[in-house]
Amino acid sequence: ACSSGGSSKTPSPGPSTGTGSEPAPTTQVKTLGLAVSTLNNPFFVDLRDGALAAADAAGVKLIVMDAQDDPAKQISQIEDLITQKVDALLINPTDSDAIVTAVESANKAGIPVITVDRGANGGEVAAHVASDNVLGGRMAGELIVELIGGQGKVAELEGIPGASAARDRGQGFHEAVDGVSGIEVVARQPADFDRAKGLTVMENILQANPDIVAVFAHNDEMALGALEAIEAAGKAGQIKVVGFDATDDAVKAVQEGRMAATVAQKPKDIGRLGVEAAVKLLNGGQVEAYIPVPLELVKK
Amino acid sequence: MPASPVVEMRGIVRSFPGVKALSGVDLELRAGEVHALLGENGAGKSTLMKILGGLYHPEAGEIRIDGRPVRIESPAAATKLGIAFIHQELNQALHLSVAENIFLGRPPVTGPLRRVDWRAMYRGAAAALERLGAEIDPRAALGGLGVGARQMVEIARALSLDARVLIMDEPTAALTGAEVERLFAVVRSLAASGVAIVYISHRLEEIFSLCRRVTVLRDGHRVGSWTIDQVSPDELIAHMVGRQLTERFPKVAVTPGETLLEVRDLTLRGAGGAVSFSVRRGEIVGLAGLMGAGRTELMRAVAGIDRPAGGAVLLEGRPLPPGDAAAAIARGLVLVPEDRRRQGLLTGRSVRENLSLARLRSLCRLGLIQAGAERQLVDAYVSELGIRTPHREQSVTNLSGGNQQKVILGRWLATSPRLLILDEPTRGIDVGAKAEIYRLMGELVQRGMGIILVSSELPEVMGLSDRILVMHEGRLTAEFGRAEFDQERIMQAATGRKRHAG
Amino acid sequence: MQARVQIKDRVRQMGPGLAVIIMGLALALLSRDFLTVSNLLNLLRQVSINAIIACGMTLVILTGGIDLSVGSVLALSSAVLAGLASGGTPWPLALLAALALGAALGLFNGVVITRGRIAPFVATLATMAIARGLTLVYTGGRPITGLPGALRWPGTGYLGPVPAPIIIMVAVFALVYLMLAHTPVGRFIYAVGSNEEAARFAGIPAARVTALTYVLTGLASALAGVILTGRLNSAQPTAGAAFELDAIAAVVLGGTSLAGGQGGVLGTAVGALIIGILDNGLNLLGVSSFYQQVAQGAVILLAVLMDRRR
Amino acid sequence: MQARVQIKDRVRQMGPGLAVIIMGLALALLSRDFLTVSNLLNLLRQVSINAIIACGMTLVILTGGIDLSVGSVLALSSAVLAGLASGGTPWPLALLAALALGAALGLFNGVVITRGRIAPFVATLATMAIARGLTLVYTGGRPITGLPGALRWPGTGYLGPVPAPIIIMVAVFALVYLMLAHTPVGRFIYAVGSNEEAARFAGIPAARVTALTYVLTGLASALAGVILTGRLNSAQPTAGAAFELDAIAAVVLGGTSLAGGQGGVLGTAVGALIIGILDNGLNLLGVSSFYQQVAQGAVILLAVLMDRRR
Ligand SMILES: Nc1ncnc2c1ncn2[C@@H]1O[C@H](COP(=O)(O)OP(=O)(O)OP(=O)(O)O)[C@@H](O)[C@H]1O
Ligand SMILES: Nc1ncnc2c1ncn2[C@@H]1O[C@H](COP(=O)(O)OP(=O)(O)OP(=O)(O)O)[C@@H](O)[C@H]1O
Ligand SMILES: O[C@@H]1[C@H](O)[C@H](O)CO[C@H]1O
Ligand SMILES: [Mg+2]
Ligand SMILES: [Mg+2]
Repeated sequence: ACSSGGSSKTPSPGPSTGTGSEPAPTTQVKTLGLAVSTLNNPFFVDLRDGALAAADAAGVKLIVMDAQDDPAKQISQIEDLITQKVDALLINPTDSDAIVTAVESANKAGIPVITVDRGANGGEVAAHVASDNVLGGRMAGELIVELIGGQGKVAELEGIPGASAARDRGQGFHEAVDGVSGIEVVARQPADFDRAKGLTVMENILQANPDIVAVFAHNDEMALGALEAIEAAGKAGQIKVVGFDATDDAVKAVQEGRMAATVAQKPKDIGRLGVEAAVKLLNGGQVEAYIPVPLELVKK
Repeated sequence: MPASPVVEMRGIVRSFPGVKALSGVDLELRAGEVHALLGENGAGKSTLMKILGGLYHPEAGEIRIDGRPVRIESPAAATKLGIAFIHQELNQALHLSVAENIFLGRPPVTGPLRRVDWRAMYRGAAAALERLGAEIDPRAALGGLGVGARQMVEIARALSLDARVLIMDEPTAALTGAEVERLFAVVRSLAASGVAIVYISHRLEEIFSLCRRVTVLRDGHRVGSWTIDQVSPDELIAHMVGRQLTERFPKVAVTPGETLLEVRDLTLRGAGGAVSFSVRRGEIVGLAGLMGAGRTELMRAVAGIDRPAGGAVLLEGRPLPPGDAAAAIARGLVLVPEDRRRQGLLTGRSVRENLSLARLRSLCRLGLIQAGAERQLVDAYVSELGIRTPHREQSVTNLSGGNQQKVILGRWLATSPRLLILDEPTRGIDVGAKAEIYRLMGELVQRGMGIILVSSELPEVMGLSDRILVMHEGRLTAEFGRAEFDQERIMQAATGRKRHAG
Repeated sequence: MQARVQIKDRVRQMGPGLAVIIMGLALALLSRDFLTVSNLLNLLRQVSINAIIACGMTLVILTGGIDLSVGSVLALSSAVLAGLASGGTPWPLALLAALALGAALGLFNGVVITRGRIAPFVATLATMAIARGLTLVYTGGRPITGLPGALRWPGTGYLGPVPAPIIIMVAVFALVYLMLAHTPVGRFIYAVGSNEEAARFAGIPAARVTALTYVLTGLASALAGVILTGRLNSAQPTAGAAFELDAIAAVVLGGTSLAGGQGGVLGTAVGALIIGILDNGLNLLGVSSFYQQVAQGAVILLAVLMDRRR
Repeated sequence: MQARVQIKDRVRQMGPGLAVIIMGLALALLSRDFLTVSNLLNLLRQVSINAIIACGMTLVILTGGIDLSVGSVLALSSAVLAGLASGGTPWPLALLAALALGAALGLFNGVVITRGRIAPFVATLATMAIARGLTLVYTGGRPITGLPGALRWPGTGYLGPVPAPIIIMVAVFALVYLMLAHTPVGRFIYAVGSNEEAARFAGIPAARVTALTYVLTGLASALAGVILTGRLNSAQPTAGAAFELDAIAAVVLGGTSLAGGQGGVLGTAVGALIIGILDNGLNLLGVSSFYQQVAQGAVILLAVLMDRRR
């Protein structure tokens, strides 16, 4: 497709959405911009919804842009937000390095920046709201070690190669399992954070390694795809699946006992805390440079 | 005449899958001569010339230029050797301008940066066209021109190469009388200045008026070479087809029946006046006119290819829906188009698929094409029309030009039409096949079919028609009964010099 | 003699088949798991979605066109299927609606291309964006779950030992093969692709034939969407992204010319197999994900080159 | 009469320009921010990367080809640029290497297509996969940072008040325009695209001309990669994904025919502008991201339809 961006609103009765053409500075109503890496993923949809709800509650406008995981597009969108003279920017970078130029542009325009979920590796950032992906990966790894008693073959479904979340979660996971002598990660394949790919890749992994006892997927979408493959292969319950994000589908699967666990990042909280920090800043308040959002292991 | 030939081809052999196109052919060209190359469709004329033009490589044999043996690896190499080629099938860059086509591959350049010199190019193109007396805008896009004009551009291009050897493969197929005359004047002056010219044509009159020597090919063999005064037309025909042909235009006397086609006040989009005429069963109506007179446009509207601006076409008294070719075909009115490459051939598809295309629906049972019935139909037409092809699955693209034409003709005959419109049906067809088509036309009218024959060859129209309509600038300007046929008067009506009562 | 030529033609048609056989043999040697019944069924099931889309795509490409919207059409059909069925619409109705939607989107493509005279690439690129946008609007960017069991069958069911997607795929190919080789409409498709003007002179309704190929491709995409929905037990807003590339690759690997008029669905089946075997094989061999893409590109080149050499 | 033809040609070439003007006027009315110098410079800077790639793509499409590998070539060039420069290679050398790599990948495409006689779609699809894989291998899947300041200039610098990407873009278009309109090679590109056989018969080295267009497109992609690297202050392993579609859309919106032989880079500039204005305008208007895709598809259709109507 071509490209996308722009202020966004859920189909559900949406909270305030800015129309960029209105003069912002003179009136009382402040406008925030939120640049999200992608809205094709329930995780970020939740993040956005949390932010929208918080903006509504605080009586500020929130313009949302969706970069569809393209860093170049994200920079352009942030430039467009700066053109509209938003009062503060919430950025969920597609990549922590690639975003620096945009953060610098915002700095130059005197617009405060808050990063959410992923950080920026340069420029001045007023606050960073996130949970720790490396830690989350480690939590998942440790749970798997515990669930299979430190013994057995394990598979890992990786996110989009090169994406920071994939790197960090993988790193944490391996920190947890690599040292355990009884555990062998026999398959490590990317399924691009995508449910359909999670399904086919898992099907193939099962062909070569029918004796796998656990799977760690870098997100819930892939975990749910893998779950379909496992159940179709008649191995329901024999393989522990751990995902990441705690999306509604995944939480349901955990409650039904089909999935072992998912690492909850509470995206709604991330969005909400980001907006609240921005509002506080605009009202002349002080905010912490790092606002952690605790991770939580969702188990049955 | 210099003693040693400019070009000598010795023992040239070339075959294609299933076809031996040339089996050891010799040809000798001398400076300053116009050398005719004759033969039936598929005899190997174009193949021999494509070898000289660097398009094909011979499997055996030798080519000498000025006595020195050469290998002609590519068209570019041929050009370097001074060989220019006017191809039988127009092969041009339709999106580019006339001038760019004339200077294709060698635009004039200027300045240290070797920029294209557009002014020089337009000037050069205008000059080349001028020499042929062709009124064509050098800046016009070639794709917008008719076949005739495009043919002229191709000729202008070859002339502008200032070659020592000029190959002309049926250059006049799309030209009319006046243009042919101008072209001949140019060819004669080229020959006088020492250029060696190979001239391929199926029009014997042209051969006798233009050429000094003639070489005849048959089935990939050289039958012989003669100076033109050594042979008569009938002898040449006999050499080509291997037998005597009796009558040139075997006119069958048929008493026309009731009216089959009636065209009432048909007006075309854009231009021309309202045209009315009719055709009766068993009648052959000739349609004469100069290039661009609008004959093709009129016939396309009659056959439902284009939607006319107004008027009606009635077949057997019932009107045909305007602009609906499928309905016309279903009712038995078909048009065999003039530009077989663009409007006829399914390039890359087999002879079988090309032949059966227009009557597939009637070959079906339960919605499925009956393979056996289709094969039978195809084989029948391949043999009836004498189509030279190794088998019916051959891609039409690989057939010789004339045989492609026969395949297209077969496609339309296979629909068992009641009214057949033939637009330049014998363009590029050899004498034997022409006679075959003429005989066939006679047979068809005897069976009660009506035929409209559009042809730029006046002798053909006069030889075969019961009635001749003449068009000029989109209007019918005259009508002649067979008794009144007269070349002079028809030409006058065609050029609009004198109006004749319609 | 005719027989010889025909056999040669067949061999040419089967050209890429060689690539399949070589790849199959190599994988059988390299991985114990490749040549097992269960893996082969698994492989075919994975191939089915791309193969069905590519089957429709073959028709479009035979007319000289292209359809970039297949992935989005799949996603939108899948979303509507899941949305309706999980919202209480009886599943046969939901199924019908999804397939009709696919055909309608195809018709939209066909009409824009033939009546609007817009290049297929542009027209279907636009439809791709529109359908994807509508999918996101309809789903709100979230998966739709809660399918009735019946709708899982096309993705996960069996007929005897054979997975349902394989059966559907084989049926689709058989029908389209029959149409192309043995019905007038099939011949018309080749005729339009080979020389549209000549086709019109022969009284073939070229515009309608062209539009039909897009309708059938839309239908095929929707059908693939039904299978995918069953397999994932949900509709995904991002489903089908970049599927057009895989489908086109399958068609072209199978020897169908992008210029139109030349090729057929048997080749496409083989092309889809090549792509599927590559995915499956590289996974089985545990090739590092970074090198997988390199290997895929290289094998595609080799397969086509090998085809040219003969 | 001659003048008339030329003017008509110009008007046709400028067809999509109308769309730009209409869109511009509409946006100027709807948003105060649109018609400001700062936003227009901003817009042009955003457009530059796609425009430069599309400029190369125009050449390829004029020959009747297509290049799907542009995004991957951009990514690999960007990675090598950043990898070398951050590893201590003097930046001019790194820059040279990146551009040479782009040209080399283009040459690979060109050779595979002309010597290997592989359809451009397939050949460049394979290169797309290979170059993406190599990018991942080279970067280990991680962004590469630590660029010397000089390499930020092409992406973020200025010449007077004008952003560097805009200057580079204008220079590229000027050069390519001159080449197409006023050099023999430029005319050969049109000739090959219009009728390759006729071009060959006329002694034009069609294979070399074709290959050249891929080399230039590779070079353009690498150059776009240099700008992007500067803008992103890093090389991203996933950079450039799906860029080929935007570039092709720009070319086709600009009136260049996918069949080859017809069109030019002025149209492409306008096409890239249309796409850029759409992105920028919809952002400024605050259209919801899900509806943006729908709007984009619809506007593309309208723009092309409008073009057809005149
Ligand atoms: N590329 C090809 N592939 C296969 N067969 C070919 C090819 N070119 C020519 N032939 C065959 O070679 C024979 C000679 O063809 P050629 O074109 O030389 O005939 P021609 O004398 O020029 O006929 P025409 O008067 O119809 O133009 C024919 O049987 C033709 O079918
Ligand atoms: N040489 C040409 N240059 C420009 N336009 C032409 C030329 N030839 C034909 N046309 C266009 O085509 C129209 C009618 O041509 P048409 O083909 O119907 O004539 P025709 O009598 O069949 O002649 P032809 O022998 O060329 O087929 C003319 O009015 C003119 O617009
Ligand atoms: O945390 C998010 C989600 O897990 C998503 O699935 C991929 O990107 C990550 O940053
Ligand atoms: Mg010939
Ligand atoms: Mg005519």
